[in-house]
Amino acid sequence: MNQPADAILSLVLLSILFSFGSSRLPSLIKAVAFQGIVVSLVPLFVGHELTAGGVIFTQVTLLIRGILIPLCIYMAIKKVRIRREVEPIVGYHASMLAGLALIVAAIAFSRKFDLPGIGQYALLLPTAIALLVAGMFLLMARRNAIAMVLGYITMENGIYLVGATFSVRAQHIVEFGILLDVLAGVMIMAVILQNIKQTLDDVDTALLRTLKE
Amino acid sequence: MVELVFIVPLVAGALAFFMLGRSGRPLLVLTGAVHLALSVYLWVRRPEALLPGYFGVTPEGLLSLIVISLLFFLISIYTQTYLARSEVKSENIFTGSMLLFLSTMTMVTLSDHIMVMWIAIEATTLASAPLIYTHRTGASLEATWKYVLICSVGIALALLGSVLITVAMDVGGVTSALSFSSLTEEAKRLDPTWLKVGFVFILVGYGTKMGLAPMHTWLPDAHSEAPSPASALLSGVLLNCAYLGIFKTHKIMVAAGLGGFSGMILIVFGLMSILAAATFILKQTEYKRLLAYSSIENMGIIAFGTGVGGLGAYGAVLCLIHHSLIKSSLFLTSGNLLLGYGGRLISDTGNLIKEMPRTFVAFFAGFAGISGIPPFGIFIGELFIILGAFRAGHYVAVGLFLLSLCVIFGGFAHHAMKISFEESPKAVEMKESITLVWPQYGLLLTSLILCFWIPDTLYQTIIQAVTTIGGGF
Amino acid sequence: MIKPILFWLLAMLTAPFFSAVILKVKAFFGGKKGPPILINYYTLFKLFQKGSVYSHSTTFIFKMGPMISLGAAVTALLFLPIAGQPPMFSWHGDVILVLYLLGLGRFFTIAAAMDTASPFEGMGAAREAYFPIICEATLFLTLILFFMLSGELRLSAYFFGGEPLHLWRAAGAPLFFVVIALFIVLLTENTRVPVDDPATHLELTMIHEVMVLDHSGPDLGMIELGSYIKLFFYSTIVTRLIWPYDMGNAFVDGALFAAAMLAVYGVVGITESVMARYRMDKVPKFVLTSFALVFFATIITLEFMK
Amino acid sequence: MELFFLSLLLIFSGGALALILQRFFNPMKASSSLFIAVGCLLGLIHAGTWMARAGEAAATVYSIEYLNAFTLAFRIDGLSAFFLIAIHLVSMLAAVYSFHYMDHAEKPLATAVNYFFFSLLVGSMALVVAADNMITFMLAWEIMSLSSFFLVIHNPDAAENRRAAYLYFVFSHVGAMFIFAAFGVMYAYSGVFDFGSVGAMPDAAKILALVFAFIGFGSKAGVFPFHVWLPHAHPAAPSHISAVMSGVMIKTGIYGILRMYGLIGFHGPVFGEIVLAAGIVSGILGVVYALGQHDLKRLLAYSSVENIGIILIGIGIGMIGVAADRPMMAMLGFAGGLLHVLNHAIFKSLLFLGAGGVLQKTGIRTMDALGGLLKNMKVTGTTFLVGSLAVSGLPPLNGFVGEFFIYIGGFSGATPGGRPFISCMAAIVGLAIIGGLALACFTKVMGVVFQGEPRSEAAKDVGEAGAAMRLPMIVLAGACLVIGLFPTGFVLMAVEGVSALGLGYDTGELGTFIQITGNITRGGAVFFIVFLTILAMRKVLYRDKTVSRGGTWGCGFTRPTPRMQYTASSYSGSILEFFRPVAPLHETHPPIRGRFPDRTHYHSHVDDIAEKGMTPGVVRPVLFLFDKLRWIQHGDIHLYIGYILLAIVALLFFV
Repeated sequence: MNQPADAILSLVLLSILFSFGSSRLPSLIKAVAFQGIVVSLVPLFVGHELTAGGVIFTQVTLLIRGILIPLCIYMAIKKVRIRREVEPIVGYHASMLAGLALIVAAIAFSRKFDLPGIGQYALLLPTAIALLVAGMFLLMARRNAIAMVLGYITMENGIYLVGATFSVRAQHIVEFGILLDVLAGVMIMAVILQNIKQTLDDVDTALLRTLKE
Repeated sequence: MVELVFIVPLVAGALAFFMLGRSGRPLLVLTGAVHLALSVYLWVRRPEALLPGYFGVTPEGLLSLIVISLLFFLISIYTQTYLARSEVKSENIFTGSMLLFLSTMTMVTLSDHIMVMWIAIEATTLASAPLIYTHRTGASLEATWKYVLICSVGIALALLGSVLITVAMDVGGVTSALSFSSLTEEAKRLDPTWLKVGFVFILVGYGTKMGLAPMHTWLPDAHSEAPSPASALLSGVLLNCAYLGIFKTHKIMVAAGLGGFSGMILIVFGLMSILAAATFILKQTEYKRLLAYSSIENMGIIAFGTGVGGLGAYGAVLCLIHHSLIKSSLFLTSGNLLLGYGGRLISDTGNLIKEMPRTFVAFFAGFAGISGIPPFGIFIGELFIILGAFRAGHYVAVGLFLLSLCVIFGGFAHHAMKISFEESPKAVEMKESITLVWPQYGLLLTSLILCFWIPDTLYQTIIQAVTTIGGGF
Repeated sequence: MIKPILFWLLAMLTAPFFSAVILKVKAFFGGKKGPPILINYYTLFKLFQKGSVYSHSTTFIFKMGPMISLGAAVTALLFLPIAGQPPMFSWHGDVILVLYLLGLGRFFTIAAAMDTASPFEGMGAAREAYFPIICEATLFLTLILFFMLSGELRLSAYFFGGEPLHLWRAAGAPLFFVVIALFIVLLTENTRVPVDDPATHLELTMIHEVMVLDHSGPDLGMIELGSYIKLFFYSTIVTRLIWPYDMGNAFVDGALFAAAMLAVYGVVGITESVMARYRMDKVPKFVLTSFALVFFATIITLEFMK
Repeated sequence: MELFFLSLLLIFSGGALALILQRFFNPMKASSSLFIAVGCLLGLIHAGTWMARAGEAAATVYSIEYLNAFTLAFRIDGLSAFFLIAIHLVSMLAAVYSFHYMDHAEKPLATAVNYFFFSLLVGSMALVVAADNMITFMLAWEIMSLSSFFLVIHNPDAAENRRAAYLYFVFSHVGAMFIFAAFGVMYAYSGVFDFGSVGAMPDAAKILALVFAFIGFGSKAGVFPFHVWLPHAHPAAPSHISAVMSGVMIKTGIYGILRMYGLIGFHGPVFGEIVLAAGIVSGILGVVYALGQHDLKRLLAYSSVENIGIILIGIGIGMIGVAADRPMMAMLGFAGGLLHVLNHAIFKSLLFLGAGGVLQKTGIRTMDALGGLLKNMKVTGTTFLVGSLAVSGLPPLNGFVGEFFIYIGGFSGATPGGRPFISCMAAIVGLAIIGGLALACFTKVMGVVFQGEPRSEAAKDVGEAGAAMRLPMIVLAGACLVIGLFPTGFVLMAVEGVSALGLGYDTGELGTFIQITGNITRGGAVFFIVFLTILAMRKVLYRDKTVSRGGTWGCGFTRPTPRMQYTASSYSGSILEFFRPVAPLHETHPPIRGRFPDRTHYHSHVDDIAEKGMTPGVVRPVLFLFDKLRWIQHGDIHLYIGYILLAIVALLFFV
């Protein structure tokens, strides 16, 4: 815990618990935004020496992950004005417990490997794994379509955190492409959310089960 | 120069979004033609890319590219009449997305960089999402939702996989570019464990997109909800693009001497997909879903063949090409059925041979072809895969393979007979104009010709592609 | 070459006489005087005198029926060593040919019956088509047994001269079963009691007699003659088995053979007089016993020869 | 070989011509059937000449490059040539026949398509027996199946035709899968496609391959219990097609079995016994079911199952002979089987063509509605009679010759001691029973369809079939008689075919064969002499006698009507009673009750146990199994994503 990076990463872990526990979408979005900001800042502390391009790119990432993406979703909710809360598949308290278990597991699991470059950052890998799985969890445990999208973003953040520390860093252009893809994806999802709201007048995915055998 | 092939449709697509009314239609055909010309040029000259390391001309890429190009051209012709006959809201979005879709898929076939490949494949998802939502119905909305979310999640995993491959690089101390070509050269030095993990993630990720069971769940919904030309593209070439990702990674695995591992995984997933397809083909009620599941089956067959390697891999590539040709023709035909009978249930159809004789020819030929009956190419592909599998000694696997093929044929033939010969619930008054049948005929004829005569250059390309994954004979 | 022909002609000439014996025996058991011993010759003569009436329904098959059945019987006789004398023809596999020739005869008898469009004749035809199936099985099984014993596939190898004795020596007791079985086959193939009653007057219960209802004049005569010869054929086989000896002198052999034949015909007559006709659905069981017997015999002999 | 390909060219062009000329009905038929017939004639000449100089010339080989790396290889040896003769002979006559038979001028397109696929079928059959590597074989094989499918579905308006076509399609595809498997096993050890160079395989693999091949080819040949499609498909097709399908197409299955046996060269007794057992079962059940049919063409189809059984008995005896190392027995069995292939091709196509004539003139397939046709259809009836005699295996016709050889072969195996005895005994008794049943079956057909009085208006005063239809029947009937009386040449051809199996037996025993055939000829001659004498005698007896005509003697019943005649069902009733366990007979007839009973009726049909067993035995379990799996596509996206996670986790265990 002697690294500044680890300090903020621990906050990220907290934010996971928070996002599991919060029943209200706006707070969920805030949590995700926070994660976005953190994961895009991490590279500043970690590993590779910073080039000018690196700095610029970090700012761009910050802009997109931390502000634009959450904003899209926020706009979406604003437009559709969720009236009633959608009951999750896994309740909030259960989710919190699951979150705790998850974090413990992630830390335990990540002790197994020692990866070149990030050896000294105790929380980097655990956080990444935790974010990844947390996203998956949200995707499976929330019937609210918006929550699911947020889960997807969480996942993306996790993957970014893993990627942030390896050779991928070398080529910002590629990174940027990935970022754009994610952004576009989220935008399209936002559009779909609006359409869902308009056609079904609800964001409960339980209503989206007509196509089956 | 290479990049031009996907830049052209990109620009055209962007343009199309602003072309109101039906003015976009000619642009489709025009771009298709130009694209075809460019791809042929690429095929002949095999030029260097402007951004080597990011893009590059590979044999497997060329194969997919030429198929995409040909299909898109014919489909764009069909689309003219289809759009005229069926009411499509905001046509400009449709045409625009079609073109963007084409551009992104082309990018997939030309990308040599792991991440660029990922970007392109994710982009295909985004570009095709509006196509599925064309009809603006609740069902199509649901399909789009599932398509985008499931595929994005899957592909996110593929991204993780790609990242893990870079981990394998760092652990192995490889400091080459992230391009498939250089990785294949360096493969031996990559860290095997991380490489395996990476492959697993990539397989599951791109497998989701390719429609391998159990990640196939989005496929029948999307393919049945999209308008037929779009379904034809989705089923005909999008799946190939996803397969390309797996193929290239498998290439690295083989080069790293882990071919056995990846091959076995491919065989298992292939069998699972075939079985899943059999499950849902047997009692299918909608013909477009039927075709979608048959796509899953064929993807399973291709994965199986790739996993088997040797003669099987060659057969797999043949199956890949012919499946694109035949399946897209079948989807276009399903468009005719929809226009003619007005319902998507198999029970709405019937007596096609009398109601729409020309469509019947296309339909039944397509059915025979997709079931692996000559004179269509899938036959030869399956033959090679089966023989190859026996040669490789996977007796149990190939036994399951054959049995499930029998089951699938039983189910598919049952529906095909119903559609073609049983009494029709209502009389059909639809003019089978040339453009509604000849694209299919063109595709089928291509498959028929390729079953008996493969141009030498094509053959050489296939062999080049196949040998890299330990194929050949 | 002369002797075979002589015996062949003799056989055909005496065949009606022998079957008259059956009538005599039956009459004796019935306490009647019975018809003259030459009755069958009179019948044949009478029939050959007459003209014919043909049904409107009939075709040329109707006329071919009698000829082919007679021809088949006569040809069959050509291959059979009568009274242990060499037959006119004999080669590897002639047994099969003979059996199938008789089958040909049966085919045309049935076809001729079906030709008349008469429900009764159809009924008879159906039965005529049914029962012999089992007989053929029995016969071929017997053939396998004989082949095992003699290693040859020709009638003369079984019934010429002292050959039957060799069969007995090789097989021994099991051959009794075969004799009984062959006797049953004889009764069935020639539609005698208990399979069919030639003397009955109710068409519904007939087999052979009903099939020839519509034949008249010479046609009927040929059919009669054919049936006499067929009966002679089967009885010869049985006779040779119960009288397997060979004296070496043609006349002596002939005489003894005739005596044995009389015995066999007599037994047929006795059976007819002491037994009643089986119900039609009982007949197959009766015939099947013959098959069972031969099968039994074959298996036992197989054990012997091991 | 050039001649061979020329004939193919003509045949295919005949088909193409039909499509081109479809506007003009008669010219289309004329030109198409002419081309196909001439093509077949050339093929016949080619195969015949090959046979003629078979002694000195080795097998003819020819190969084309295919898909850059492979070859389409063709090879004509004795076996191929033998089958080619049958194929081309029957197809030629069928083509001639079709000219008058296909008389639906209102449906020119359907007719043209029919001609097209007919030519495709003929050509592909020829290619199948000429193919010399796996690719070529399967290519030709599948095209054969496809084209015959379209011929079966010629008239899709009738529901039973559609069902027939579906059954046939599925069976042939599944069969093909088994053949794939058989080839796969071979390829696993050889690594090459050529039939010529099958590598050394362990016995287990050999048996595996042979069993797969037997199932695959058996389902085409109509071996019980894979025959289910056959009695449906053959009646559905036009009669000349039924003739080709029943006469020769199913024989390609036999060819496949023989070819595989020759290639794999497994000489243990097991496979021979399997084949023999299958043969006996198919033979007996086939003819029993045939007896139970009311539909003429269905009956003929079942009789094909029976004859396939006989052929298999012959082949089985041959294989057992090989296993027991008794060259004579082996040669006799194989030769008999092969000869029966040719014979059955001839008389079965003859019978189907006859049935086609009846169908065309009366429009009836139900036998119990026919009757007395012989009076008006002299040629058809007489040739049909010849065919019936032949199919019953009676001398002096060709049916007898093949069975005779099989008998002799069986007997030569029936010497005491040794494993073959039991098999041979079963074979001989089985053959005897089959013979008797066949006789019963075809006396029934003759009697009910062609003799007696017409049972319905439609059957009254019909006309004779057209000339183009009569000619083939006459030729075929002639062929039956010729082979029946002078079989020597044909037997030698069969022996030539057997020698292609590469059993290593020198055809030194030819003497025996010639002797046997000579005996058959002599026997026929003797019978004919006797018959002619009797004929003369009859003439004498009937000189200046009064011959009058009257009604049939009704046994005292004064007003007999055609409806009183014995029907097909009543004729076969008692025999079927005997076979009830294997052929369940269902009868429905409301009993007559009351003083003034109302009309009653009688209906009966025989169940094919294989067909009955198919649904509960195969179809339902499969459906059940896969129904259980359907829930995975339940529409809930959460679980869909769960699947992805599951897949990842599962795979990570294997890393």
